[in-house]
Amino acid sequence: MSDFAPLAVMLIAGFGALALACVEQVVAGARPSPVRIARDAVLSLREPIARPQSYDGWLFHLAPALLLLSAIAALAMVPWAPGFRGIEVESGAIVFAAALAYVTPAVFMAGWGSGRPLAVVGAFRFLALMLGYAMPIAMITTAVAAPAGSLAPAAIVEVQHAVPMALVQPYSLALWLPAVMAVALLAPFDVATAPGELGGAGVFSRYTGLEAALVALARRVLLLAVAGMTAALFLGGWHGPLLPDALWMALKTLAVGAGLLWAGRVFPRVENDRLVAFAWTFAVPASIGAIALAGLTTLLFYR
Amino acid sequence: MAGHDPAGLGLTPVAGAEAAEVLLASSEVPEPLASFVAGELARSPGLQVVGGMVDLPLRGRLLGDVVGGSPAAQGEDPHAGHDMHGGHDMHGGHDMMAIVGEPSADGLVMEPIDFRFGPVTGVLPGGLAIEVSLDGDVVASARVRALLRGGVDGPRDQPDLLTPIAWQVAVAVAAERSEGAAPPARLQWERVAAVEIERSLSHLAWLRSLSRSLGWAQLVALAQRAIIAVAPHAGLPAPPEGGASLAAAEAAVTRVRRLVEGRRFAARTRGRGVNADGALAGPNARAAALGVDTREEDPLYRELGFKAVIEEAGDARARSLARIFEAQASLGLARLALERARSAAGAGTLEAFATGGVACVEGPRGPLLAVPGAPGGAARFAAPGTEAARTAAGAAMVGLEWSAALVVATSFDLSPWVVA
Amino acid sequence: MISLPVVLGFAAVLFAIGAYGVLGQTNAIMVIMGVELMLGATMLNIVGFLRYAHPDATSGAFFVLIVMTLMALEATIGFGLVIATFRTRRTAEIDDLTDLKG
Amino acid sequence: MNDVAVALVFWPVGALMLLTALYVFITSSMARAGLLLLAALALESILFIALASEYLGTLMLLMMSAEMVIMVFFMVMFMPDPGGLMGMDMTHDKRRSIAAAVVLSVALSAVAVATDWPARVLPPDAPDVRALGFEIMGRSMFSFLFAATAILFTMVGGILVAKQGGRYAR
Repeated sequence: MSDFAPLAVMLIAGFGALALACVEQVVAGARPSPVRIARDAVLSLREPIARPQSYDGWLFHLAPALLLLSAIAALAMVPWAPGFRGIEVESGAIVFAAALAYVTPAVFMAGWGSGRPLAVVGAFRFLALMLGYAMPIAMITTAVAAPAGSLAPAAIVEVQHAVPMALVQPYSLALWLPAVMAVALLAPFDVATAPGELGGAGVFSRYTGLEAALVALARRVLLLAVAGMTAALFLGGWHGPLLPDALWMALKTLAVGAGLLWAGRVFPRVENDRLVAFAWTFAVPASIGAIALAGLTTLLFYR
Repeated sequence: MAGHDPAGLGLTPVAGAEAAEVLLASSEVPEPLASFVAGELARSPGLQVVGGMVDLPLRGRLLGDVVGGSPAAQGEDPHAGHDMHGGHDMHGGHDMMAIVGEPSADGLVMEPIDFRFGPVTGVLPGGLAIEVSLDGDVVASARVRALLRGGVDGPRDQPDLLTPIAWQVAVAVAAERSEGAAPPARLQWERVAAVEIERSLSHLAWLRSLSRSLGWAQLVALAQRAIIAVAPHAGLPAPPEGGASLAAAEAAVTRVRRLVEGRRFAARTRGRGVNADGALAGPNARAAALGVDTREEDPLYRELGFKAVIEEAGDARARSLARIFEAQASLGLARLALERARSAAGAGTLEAFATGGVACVEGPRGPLLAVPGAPGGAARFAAPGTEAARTAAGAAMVGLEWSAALVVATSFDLSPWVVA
Repeated sequence: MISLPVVLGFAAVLFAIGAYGVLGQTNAIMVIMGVELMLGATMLNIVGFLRYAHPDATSGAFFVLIVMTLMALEATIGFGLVIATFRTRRTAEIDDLTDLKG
Repeated sequence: MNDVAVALVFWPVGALMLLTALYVFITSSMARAGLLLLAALALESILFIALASEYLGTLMLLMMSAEMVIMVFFMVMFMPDPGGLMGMDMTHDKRRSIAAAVVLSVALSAVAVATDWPARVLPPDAPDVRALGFEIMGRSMFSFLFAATAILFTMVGGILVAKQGGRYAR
């Protein structure tokens, strides 16, 4: 891991977020225009920062920073190429889950600090949802790490040189996707930032100026991290026949990002009580089963 | 804002009012809403309220004199003290240590969260507000209020500006009937076409706001495309080629209908907000197999082979299905009416709807009655069933989680102009 | 630079702050938070020993896991009790819950 | 990380941890108290990572975030003035508890400084995940199973205790 890895992660965060914004426009049917996105972002910086009349105002102003910090920490764990494997940490997959776990306090601080009843309702909804999906995310991470025998994402990608994990453990992917979409506030599960229903952008509706730009950047970096880790853990990362490694990883990440955004458009928002019920009654026991099956497949095929 | 594609005007619709920079209104913004807009939304610097820019281009030509200029709204002013941004009343301190109140469903006593789902939201038509008391995220009590027009079912002198054509047809028919003059047949057929097209436009605009509350981007886009296809015909009975593009509009509405009938829509709306209140009218009643469609007695419609759309379930899904089937059927009726209008000649029949001087037209939200005023005075209007719809919407929200409750409230298609 | 006594000193102060929370607060939930801090201090102790005194004592590392689960268990049962008392007495102030006092 | 880096990380993070831990009990707004506790325990897990037990630190980071936000959730539900607007002083015999805490910290740190600990220093980045894994599956398998069943019983027990009508379905 060279000394420039953190800088590289920042660059990937910036350009990746821009690329995903264009993908978002394409999925929504509009013509992608990165210049206009960048200009809007810069323009929004000139707006004054909103001051909510709420007692815990500084929680409100701390939330975007924590959200961006947890998004970038999650992105840092994604292995992009054999040459650049992100910030190499021995238990990188667990650090990815730990980083995603800090989206919950960030959303709660934003909702609570903004002082509006609907935002507080959105914050509580997200908290209930994350309680349900905290265990599946951690369990599926270990289930996927079982064949590789190591929690480092790069090792997990190495073990998928023959067959991607999505084919070996399809059930893990099926449990991973809803959990990860819920964490990254993506459409059919965007109970906390439900536009229209919770007024404006729900939990984040009171942000203007720099904080609104930070929140928008953080949400796209979160989508980038989630799509990247899904590509790395389940679609074989940089393994691919012809193209160079990094290109494969970029293509897979953008494909997963576009797929998640498309699913967001095509399905109506799922109600929170159904989501939480699905998490506790099905996702948690199934993820425990997934670990057992992963152990079995590891013994049968990988040892 | 039925009929015009905001993207076409170089504007992008925004989820909530806070993030908006331009607020487009289809007519001048009436007083109580204007004060709200000035008070609440003046915060975002560049907000301009562009009123009257998008006036439906139909008033004068088709139906004679225009009824009463811009609506002098006498709705009671929103008691500003209790609005959404007035700090979070949830934190009201209690002197006693113990929290008092009646226990909620799971036996725990919780402080209710009271707020007003404001008049300007991305979901409900502007001017309609819901005062909600949440227990956790389940609705404990809800009351729908319109800030634009105080008014009861009884006769009033101001029409509902969301469906102007239907009201003006009712006034014209009432005036003709009181003078006993029969309008030319061609005009009668054009009126039928105009009312039907406005009905499908109103239903599509309502479906767009419902799909926004469902958070379903695909249905919003399809509804928007259907509205853009239908809108050019809204104003005048277009020249002959109008018939052809009406078919394109019908195709767009069919695509929307397929989604509304699908499982994804049913998952969010089936079995929610069941209401079979006898006093309901229009699609809300027909969705519970209660109401009657006044168009069935109208000889003109009978000639076009009109059959009323009746659903049984009476829940949010049945109301949606009833409205989307009507929207599609209306386009077919409009096409037939336009063909007859071109071929018709001579005087039309007068006794089309002789109910003692009171003209009745089936508007998108139920029958609209118009009583001709004294010669020279303004006509009086009545829309039975709107008060019942308002109380039914408030009652149906109780006990549901907030997102489901909002979907149910939107499914009653209340208009801020006539709702009390 | 950093030696064992420094780590143990930090852990001691953290433990004392937790004790203050337990002794000084009247609300049951704040007491539970005090206990969480005291358990956190014990974990810091063990990690200090792991790093500076007994690096090969993996049973120590395992014991940190046990203390971490203990934190979760204690909070769970604590909140269960708080809900139960709240349901009957409508308050979580421990000063009011003195039925067993002689 | 070499010694200088550990020192550079340890002192500021440790001091910040103690400060946030203290503020947990000083602040009047309960939401702030919960999140300050989260900050204190997150900083503590950063200390773990600095002291070369990286897996424990990461695991603690993962666990603490959800747990503390639940705590805030409960406080908001069950406390009369969660926003802290009334600034109620929710403490009893404050002076004695402060005295007890000071005495306790002085005594414990005296013990920590006075005794001479065996000085065997761990190489900075020793692999502890693998050793921990074998420990759990090897020698301490029984106590790990005990911990697992304890978690299960607590989940069931917590719900039964909190259920309306208590354990005995009256």
